[in-house]
Amino acid sequence: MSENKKKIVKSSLAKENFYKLLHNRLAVLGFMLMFVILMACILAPLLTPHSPTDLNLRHMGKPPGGEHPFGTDKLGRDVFARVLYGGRISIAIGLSGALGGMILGVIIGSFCGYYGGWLDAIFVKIAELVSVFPQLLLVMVMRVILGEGIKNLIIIFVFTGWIATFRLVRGRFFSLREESFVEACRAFGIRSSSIVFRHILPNCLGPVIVQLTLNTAGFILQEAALSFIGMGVPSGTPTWGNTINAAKELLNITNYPWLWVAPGLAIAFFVLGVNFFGDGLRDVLDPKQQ
Amino acid sequence: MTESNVLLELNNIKKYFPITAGIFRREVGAVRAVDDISLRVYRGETLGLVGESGCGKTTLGKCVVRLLEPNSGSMQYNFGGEMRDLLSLNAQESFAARRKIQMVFQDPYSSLNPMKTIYQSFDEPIRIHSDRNKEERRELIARLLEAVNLHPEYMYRYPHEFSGGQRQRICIARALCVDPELVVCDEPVSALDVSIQAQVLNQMKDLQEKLGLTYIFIAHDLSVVEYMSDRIAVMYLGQVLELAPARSLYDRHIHPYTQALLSAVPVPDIRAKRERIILEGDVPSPADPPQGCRFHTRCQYCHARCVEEMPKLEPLAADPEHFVACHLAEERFAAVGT
Amino acid sequence: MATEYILEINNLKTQFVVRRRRVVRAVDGVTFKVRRGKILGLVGESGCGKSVTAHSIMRLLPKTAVIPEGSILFHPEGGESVDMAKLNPTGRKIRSIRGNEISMIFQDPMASLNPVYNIGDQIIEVLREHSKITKKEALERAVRMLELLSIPKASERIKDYPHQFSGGMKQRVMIAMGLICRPQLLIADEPTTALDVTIQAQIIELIKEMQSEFGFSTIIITHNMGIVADMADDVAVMYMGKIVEFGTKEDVFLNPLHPYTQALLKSVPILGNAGEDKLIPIRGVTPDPSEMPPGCAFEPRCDFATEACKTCVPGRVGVTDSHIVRCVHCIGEKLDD
Amino acid sequence: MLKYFFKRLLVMIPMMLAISLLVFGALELTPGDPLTAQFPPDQLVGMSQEDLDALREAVGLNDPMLVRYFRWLIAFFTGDMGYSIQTGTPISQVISYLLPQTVILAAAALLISTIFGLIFGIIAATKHNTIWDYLASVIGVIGISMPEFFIGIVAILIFAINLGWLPAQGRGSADATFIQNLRYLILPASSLGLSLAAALTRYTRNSMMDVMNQDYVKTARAKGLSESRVFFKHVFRNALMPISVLIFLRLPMLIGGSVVIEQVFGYAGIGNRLLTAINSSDYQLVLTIILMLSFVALLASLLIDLVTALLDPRVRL
Repeated sequence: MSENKKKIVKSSLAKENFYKLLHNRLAVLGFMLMFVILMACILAPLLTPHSPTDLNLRHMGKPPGGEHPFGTDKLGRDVFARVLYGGRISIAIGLSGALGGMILGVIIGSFCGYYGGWLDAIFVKIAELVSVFPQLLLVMVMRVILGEGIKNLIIIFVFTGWIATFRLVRGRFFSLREESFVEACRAFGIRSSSIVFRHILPNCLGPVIVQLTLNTAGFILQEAALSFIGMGVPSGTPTWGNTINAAKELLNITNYPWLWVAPGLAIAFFVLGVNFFGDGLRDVLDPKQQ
Repeated sequence: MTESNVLLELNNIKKYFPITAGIFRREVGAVRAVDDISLRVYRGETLGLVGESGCGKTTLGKCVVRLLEPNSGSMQYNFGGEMRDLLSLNAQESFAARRKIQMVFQDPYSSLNPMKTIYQSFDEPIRIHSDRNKEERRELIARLLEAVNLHPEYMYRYPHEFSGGQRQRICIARALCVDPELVVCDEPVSALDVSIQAQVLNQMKDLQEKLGLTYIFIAHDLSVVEYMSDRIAVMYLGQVLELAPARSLYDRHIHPYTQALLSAVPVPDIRAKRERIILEGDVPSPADPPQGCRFHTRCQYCHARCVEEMPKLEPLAADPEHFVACHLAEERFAAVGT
Repeated sequence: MATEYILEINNLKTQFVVRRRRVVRAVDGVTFKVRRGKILGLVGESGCGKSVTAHSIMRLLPKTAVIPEGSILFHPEGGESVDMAKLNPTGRKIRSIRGNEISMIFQDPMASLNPVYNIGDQIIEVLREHSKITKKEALERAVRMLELLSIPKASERIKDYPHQFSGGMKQRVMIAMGLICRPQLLIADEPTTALDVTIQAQIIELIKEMQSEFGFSTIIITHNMGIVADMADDVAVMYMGKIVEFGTKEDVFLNPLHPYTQALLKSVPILGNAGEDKLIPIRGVTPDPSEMPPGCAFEPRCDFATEACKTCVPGRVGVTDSHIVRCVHCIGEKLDD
Repeated sequence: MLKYFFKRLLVMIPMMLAISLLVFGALELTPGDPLTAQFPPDQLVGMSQEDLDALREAVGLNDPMLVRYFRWLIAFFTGDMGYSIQTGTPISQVISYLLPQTVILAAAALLISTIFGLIFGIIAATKHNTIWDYLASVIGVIGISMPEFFIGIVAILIFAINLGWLPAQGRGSADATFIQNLRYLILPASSLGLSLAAALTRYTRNSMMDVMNQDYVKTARAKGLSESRVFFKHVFRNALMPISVLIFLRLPMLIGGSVVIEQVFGYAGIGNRLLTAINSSDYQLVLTIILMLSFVALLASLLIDLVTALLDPRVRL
C-alpha cells in the first residue's frame, strides 16, 4: 500500500505541544512575566540587603530612590523587600491552595464522573452549595471558627477551589466514559482503576492544568483582597495584600503612592502573566474550550 | 446448521433503560431498547442486525459484549462444546470469557485513545490476556497491523496521524489482538467515505476467512448488511421482526416492515424498476411502544388482531430457516410464492 | 428572455485562505448547467467541494473564502439574469434572491432550526422578509404549506418549538421554509443524510411531489449514488473540486466513462446482489486538498493512469452533446474550461 | 414556566437550610456568652450569676442543639435576630438599614459590567480576527488580572483626587435624593464590576462565535435576512443563554467583592459593618450578616436562573 512508503517518525505529543506553545506570543510573554517575578521573589536575599520586617525609624515614609528603590513605609520598612518577600508567601498560598483544590477536585471528580449514582448527586449538590455561597463570606465564617493564619487560608482555598476542577473533571469523565475507546477497554476486561487513571484521566489533564493556572491567579487575587481588608494573613507577615494594606487610608493614596503602587503592580503583573500563560496553554491543550 | 455449531444463543434478552424524573430521580418509565430477543449465532457465520436508529441494534450488540448488563434473559456461549450462560459466570471466568467476544465500534475517531500511541492501546489488553513477554507482544502487534495492511512501524504513532479508514482498520486489528472468536461490528463503515467503505468491508471478509471469525454485523444500511451477512435479522423497536438468510430475505421478505425497508433503500441502478412503499409517520418512541404488534401503527395490512396481540418470531412452515413475527406471515408467504 | 437553463455555472473557483496565507482550492473550475424544471444531482465524497459549490451559488461562504474566477449566471423567469458571483455577499440584491428565488435546505435538520423560536415564527420570517404581508396572512400561508407537506395538525403544531419535532418532521419544516416563497430553484444539500432510510424515502418522495406541483428546478447534493439514480434528471460527479463527469442520468449510470465514476459505482454494495460480486475498493485515500497532485487529481488512485495523467490536468471532453467527461482517455470534442 | 419556578424554589429551601445550619454551627463554635447576643445589654447589667443561669434555662439555651437551631431559625425569619453586643442595637435594624445599600452597589456593578461586557464582546465577535478583537481579548485578560481594590484605589487617585470629577468616599448625604447620590455609586460600582465586565467580554465573544458557526445562522442567512437581523435575532439571542449562566456563576463573587470595595471607598454598606463586627468579635452580628448576604446571593442566582430559563424554550415547558 502506498501509505506504507511514508517516512516513519516516532512522534511525541509533548514535544508537539511545546512547539505550539512557543508559537503563542502571549503565552511566552505571560511565562516570562511569571518567571521573572517568581525568580525575583525566590532570589530576594540576593536582590536586596533589607529585611521585610525590620523597622527603621530613621527612614520612615521615604519616597523611592537610592538605597530604597521602592521607598519605605511609615514604619521604615523597605517596600522593595516587602514586595519580594511578600511575593514568596502570596505565590505560595495561591499555588498550594490551587494545587490542593486540584487534587481534591480530580479525585472526587473522576470518581463521581465514572461511577455516577447517588454519591455523585450529593457531591453535585455540595458543589452547587459552596459555589452559591460567596467565597469571601465563607472565608470569614472560617476565620470566625478557625482564627487567622496562613494555614487556615490555604484550607479555605482548597475547600472552595476544588469545585471548578471537580465540575470540569466530572464533565469530561461523563463524556469520555461514553467514548468508544473506553468501551473497548471495558470489552477487554481492563480493570476500572486502570480505565479511570490510565485511560480517561490523562485526557482530562490538559483542562485541569489550565484550571490550575486560573485558580492560582484567582487565589493570589483573593489573598490580596482578604489581607487588604485585614481578614487574610496576620498583619505581621509580609504578603502582597498586607503590604498594600496601608492604602486603605485616603491620605496615603496621594501622599505615599509608592506604598501601594509597587505591590499592586506586582500582583497585577504576576496574575496577568499566569493568565496569559494559562490562556496559551488552553489554546494548545484544550482547543475545544476556546 | 446443527446444534453443535451454535456459538452463542440469546434467550429472551431484555434491556430497559430507566427514565427518571424529579429531584428524587423517581423512575417514571423505561426505554425498552431491547425487548425480549432470542437469537442464535452459528460458528463462522456473519449475522447481520439491521434497523433504523432507536431499534435497539447497538444495545443488543453491547449486551453481547457485556458492555451492558441485560435486565433479564440468558446468553449461552459455546466454550469448546460446553454451553454456559455468560451472565452467570464468576468474576474470573467472566474475565477469561471477555477475550472470546470483541467489538469494533462505529466512530473510528473516538475508538482510539488520543493520548496513547497505537502500541500503548494494543499492549495492555494483550498483556492482561496472555503471558507474552514484551518482545512477543511487540511482534504480535506488528503482525496484526500487517494483517490489516498497515506498516508495523505505525504502532509508535498517535491516532490523530491516521485517516478515518486507517483508524477503523487499526480498531479491527485491536479487537483481534486477544484472538477472539466472535466480533460484534457496530456500524463499522458508516462513518467512512463511500470509496473507503469497500476497503474496510473487504478487509473484514478476508480476516473472517483467514481466522475463522464469527461476526455480528450491525448497520442501518441494508445494502452493506446484505453484502456482509449470511443471515439477517431485521429489528424494529427492540424486537426482531424477521430473520432469514440474506438471499431469501431479499427474495421473499414477508414482514411488511422488511418490505418497506427494502423498498426505501435507494439503489444506484436506474434500470431497476421498483415499487416504493412509503411508511407513514415516524417510529414510535421506544419508551412507549405500541401494544400488540410493534409495527401496527405504520402497517398498511394492520387488522384487529395486530392491535391486540403481539406476534411471535416463528419459522415459516415451508422454510424453517426463515423466521417472521407477523400474524399474516403464512398468508403473505403463500402470496409471495416460493 | 427565458433560456433553457435556470442556472449556468462557468469555471467557478472558490478558494479558502487558511493560516499563513495558504490557499485551499475547494472548488477548482466547476462548469455545469441546471435545466429549468429538472433535478440535477451533484454527487461526490465528503471534501470534494460539492457543498462549497452550493454555498458559492448562495454566496453563503465564510469570510475566509474568495471567488477569484468564474460566473454563476442565474436566469429567473420573467426577470433579468444575474451573475451571482459578482454580487456583494451581504448586499440587498443577493438577499432579495435568497429564500425568495433560490432556496436552500441543509443536511442536518436538527441544527438548521433555531431552537429558541417556534417554527411558525421561523417560517413566516422568510415570507415577511420578501413580501409585504400581515403576520396573520403569513401564518395562514405557513399552515397551508405545512399541510401540503403532510404535517399532521399543522395549525396547532406551528406554535411548537423545533425540539418538539422529530428529525423527519424538522426536515419537512425546512422544506416548507424553503418553498413558501415559491422559489425557482431549490438547492438541497444532503437533505436526507441525517435521517433514517424510511424517513429518507418520505423526504425524497416529498421533494419530487413538490417539484411536480410547483415546477421549480432542483440541485440535490448527495454522496449516495442511489438517491441520484432515484431523483435526478442530470448528474454531475465531483472529485477534488472538479466535475469529472456530467451528463443525463442515463449517460452517467448506463455509460459511465470517467474511471472515478466507474469505480464509485463498483465500490458500493447494491441491494439484491447478496454479496455475490465482490466489491472493488478504490485504492488509497483522497489527496490532501493542499497537496494536490500536479496532473489529474484521480491519477494516484486510478487503474488506467498513464504518464500523461501525471503531468497535465485533463480538460473537458464532450463525448456526446449531453455527456461531458474530464479524462484524457475519453475521445470527443474538446471544450473550453 | 411556573412549574419550573416552583421547582427551583423548592431546591433552594434545602440549600438555605444547609447554609443556615453552617452559620449556626459557626455561631456555636465562637466564644462568648450567647445570652449577651439575645438581650439588650442594659437589661443584663447588674444581674447576678444565678439570675443569669435561670435566664439561660428559661430561654432554652440548655436545650439540645437541634432545638436551639430551629428556634434560632424561626426567630431569624420573624425578624428577631438578636442584638449587636458592640452597639446594643437590634441586628434587624442594622440589616434593614445597611443591606439595601450593598444590594444597590452590587446591582449597579452588575448592570455596568453587563452593559460593557456585552458591548465589547459583541464588537470583538463581529470584528473577529481584527485588531479590535485582539485588543478586547488582551484587555479582557488584564481586567480579570487586576485586584479590584487596586483598581478602586487608582480610580480614586485619578477621578476623585486628580480630576475631582467624582467623590472619593462615602455614599452621599441621607437627605439628598437617590439621583443626587448616584455620583457616589459610579466609582465603587465600576471598580467592583470591572472584572466581571472583562470576563463577560471574553465569554460573550466566545459564545457569539460559537453560535455564529451554527447551522441555523446559515439558515437565517439563506432566508435573505439582513446581517443585522441575523445578528440580533438569531445570534445574539442564542448567545445570551450561556452568558446568563456565567453571570449566575460570578454573582456570589460580586457580592463578596462588595465587602472589599466598600472598604476602599468608605461606603457605608453592610460589608463595612461586617468588618467592624469581626474586629470587635460581635459574632451574632457577623453571622447574621453573612447569612443575610448569602441569602441575597442565593435569591439573585435564582433570578438569573429564571432569566436563563425564560430564554430557552426547552426549559420553559
